[in-house]
Amino acid sequence: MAAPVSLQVEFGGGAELLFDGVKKHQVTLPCQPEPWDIRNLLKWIKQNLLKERPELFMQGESVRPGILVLINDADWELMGELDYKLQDQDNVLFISTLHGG
Amino acid sequence: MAAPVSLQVEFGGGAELLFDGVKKHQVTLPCQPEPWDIRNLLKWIKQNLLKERPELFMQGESVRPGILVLINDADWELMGELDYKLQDQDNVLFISTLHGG
Amino acid sequence: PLPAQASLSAADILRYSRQLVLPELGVRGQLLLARSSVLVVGCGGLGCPLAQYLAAAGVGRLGLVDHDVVETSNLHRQVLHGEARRGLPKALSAAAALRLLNSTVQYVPYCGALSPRTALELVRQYDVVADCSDNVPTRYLVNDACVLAGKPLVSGSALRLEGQLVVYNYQGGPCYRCLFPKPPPPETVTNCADGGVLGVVPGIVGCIQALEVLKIASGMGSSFGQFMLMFDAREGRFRNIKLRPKKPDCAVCGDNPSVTCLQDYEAFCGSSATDKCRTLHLL
Amino acid sequence: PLPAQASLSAADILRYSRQLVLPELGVRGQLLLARSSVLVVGCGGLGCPLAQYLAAAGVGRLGLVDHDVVETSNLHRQVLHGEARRGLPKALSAAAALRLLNSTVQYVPYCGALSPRTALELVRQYDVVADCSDNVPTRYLVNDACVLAGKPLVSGSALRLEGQLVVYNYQGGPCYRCLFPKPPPPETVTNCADGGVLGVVPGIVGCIQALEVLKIASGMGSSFGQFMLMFDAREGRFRNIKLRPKKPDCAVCGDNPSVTCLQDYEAFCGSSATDKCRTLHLL
Ligand SMILES: [Zn+2]
Ligand SMILES: [Zn+2]
Repeated sequence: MAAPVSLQVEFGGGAELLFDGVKKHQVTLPCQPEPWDIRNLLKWIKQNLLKERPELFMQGESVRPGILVLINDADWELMGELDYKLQDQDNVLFISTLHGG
Repeated sequence: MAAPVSLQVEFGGGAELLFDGVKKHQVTLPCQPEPWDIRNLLKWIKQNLLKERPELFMQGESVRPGILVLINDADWELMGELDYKLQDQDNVLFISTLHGG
Repeated sequence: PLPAQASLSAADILRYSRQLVLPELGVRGQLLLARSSVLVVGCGGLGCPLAQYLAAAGVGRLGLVDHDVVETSNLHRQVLHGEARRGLPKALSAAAALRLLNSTVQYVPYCGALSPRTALELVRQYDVVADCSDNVPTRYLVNDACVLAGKPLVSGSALRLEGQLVVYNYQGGPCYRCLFPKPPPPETVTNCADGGVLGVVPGIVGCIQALEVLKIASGMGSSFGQFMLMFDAREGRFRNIKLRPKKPDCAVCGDNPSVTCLQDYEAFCGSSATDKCRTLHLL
Repeated sequence: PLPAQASLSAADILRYSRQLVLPELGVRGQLLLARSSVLVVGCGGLGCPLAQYLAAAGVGRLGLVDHDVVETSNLHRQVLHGEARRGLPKALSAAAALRLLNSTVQYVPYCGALSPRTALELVRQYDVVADCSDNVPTRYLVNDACVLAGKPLVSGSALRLEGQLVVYNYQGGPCYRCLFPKPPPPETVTNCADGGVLGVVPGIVGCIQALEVLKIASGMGSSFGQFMLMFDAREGRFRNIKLRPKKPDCAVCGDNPSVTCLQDYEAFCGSSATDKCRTLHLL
């Protein structure tokens, strides 16, 4: 059993509008047999935080194109993407890219 | 005996010009009987890093008016000023305030 | 503040439509901006972009203080002035440029240095003060006037490739003297003429000052009441520094202030507020 | 680059004196700026402050692209345009305003949208490109043209109370497609008309874009080749985000690119680059 994991989950660039406009969420993921990774976190977010229109946030098991995932202020591509194993106190930021000028 | 202490010492706002223009210094303070505090660090800087015109940086045993001391991105007044006991890996920033516009 | 308007005109709604849709501002915030008056101390590298964005956003009244005239060496950073305005007082040049951008704002140019004789009465007429000055005596003068008049002070500075910003005397936070009870020795102070400055660095700081003024004036509130923003342009790095709280023993905002009226700040600092060569030679 | 000057004129030395004294720039850096040409794609909320500070700093040539005309609802953030220029093409309005600030810079206005037919040849004529556009198809178009022409791309964006900045295709770093191989679904894209924007937010981002262009053009180098600067105006917080490196499988900058000439970006993105109502209705 993996221990519970506490995270700061943040949304920005407009992605927070899918989460009642709240940018910062303190999240504690429950114990589960396998360790928590981003893939599981996304499922958990979809079930627990995402209120409506999941297609504006997710596509399949990943985030939709145009959303960057940042783990502790680094691009998730540098960290293993969906397979990154979450550590206690990690900061995970989902940011919608802006196009206005 | 206190263990050696490794610090990042930074200078900015023009204070770096008294230190060969180098803004970031990795510093290891040697073992000594009592713990290292900012008072001792200032003495050590004066003896080891400060090349010339110490009066532009120090006044008595403290920094001159117009220089802010920041310990891990917080004003040293919040941390005990000269008496703050340095921890390994602390960041200490000496910043000269700017007046230009 | 200026007299309250009951509602926005159709022309205002069109002009400000892109910011009216922001829930953080909205019509309520825009009406607060329209009532608010901002005193800009210094129409140079910081004051130009600051005044530009405050005028564009629809602040009600902008006071523009500067004792200097436009010179060629200003134009690399003081973007409101133009080649044709060289020799004109900066306060007039700025007001003329701003009027072309937004003629519905009131502009009040003051051609002269802020002085201890007049500063307090002037500051009392405004809701928010922006310190865009370039010298130490003026920074203490503006601070003390803001404390005595009870006005928030959005203070920016820039030199070489660095910038700093703090909001003083705001919501119980510290004032400039809480941080700097003693002025720096004059020989340690570098101005833009001697030290140089990349023009866009005060551009960035002045824009951020404008943002904080707008947040205060519209009721959003500032994040820099007890924080300093430090900017290193070479590294492209911003840092938010946690500052000390207001000090009970502060000479001007403390529990038993010794400064209860404005003083001689040039003598206090040992330097001039208006000379090109700033250190006072006292002998 | 433009032809090299052997030295600065007396007028240049006077005008740029405050930045010439910076050891990081100096006469050498100023001469590099004078030789450099910058293409500004979009003369709106980002392009106005960017062009203003590039002109003031003495860049040699500024290309100014915009297909739109000045409207009242632009004036809260597009500070180069004025009330009297409403109805004029933005590229012409910007060039006219900049000429008053620094007549020694060459301004080349392009009144029309950047198009896949002409973009590559245009980008080839410049040393650095600044993406100040406001829509997704143009961002892919500018990116691909910069990759094919081998030019660094300083890209800014702003919406509501947030801003973002990255330098793409710079010193072996990633391009826009490396980060965003697929365009966002059109229904997820918000523009400034719908979402709103506080005018000074693109002001801040545009100034920082200008800083990075100046650092690249003068040889100092940019810090954002593999970092994104994120700015939250409400919190007053900047964050530097470490990005992925260039991707070997990128469609345009990778080892076996599938994009070797410019394409139909409106079809690729399912949205228009010039309409006010951006989503293409394909049925
Ligand atoms: Zn005080
Ligand atoms: Zn690529």
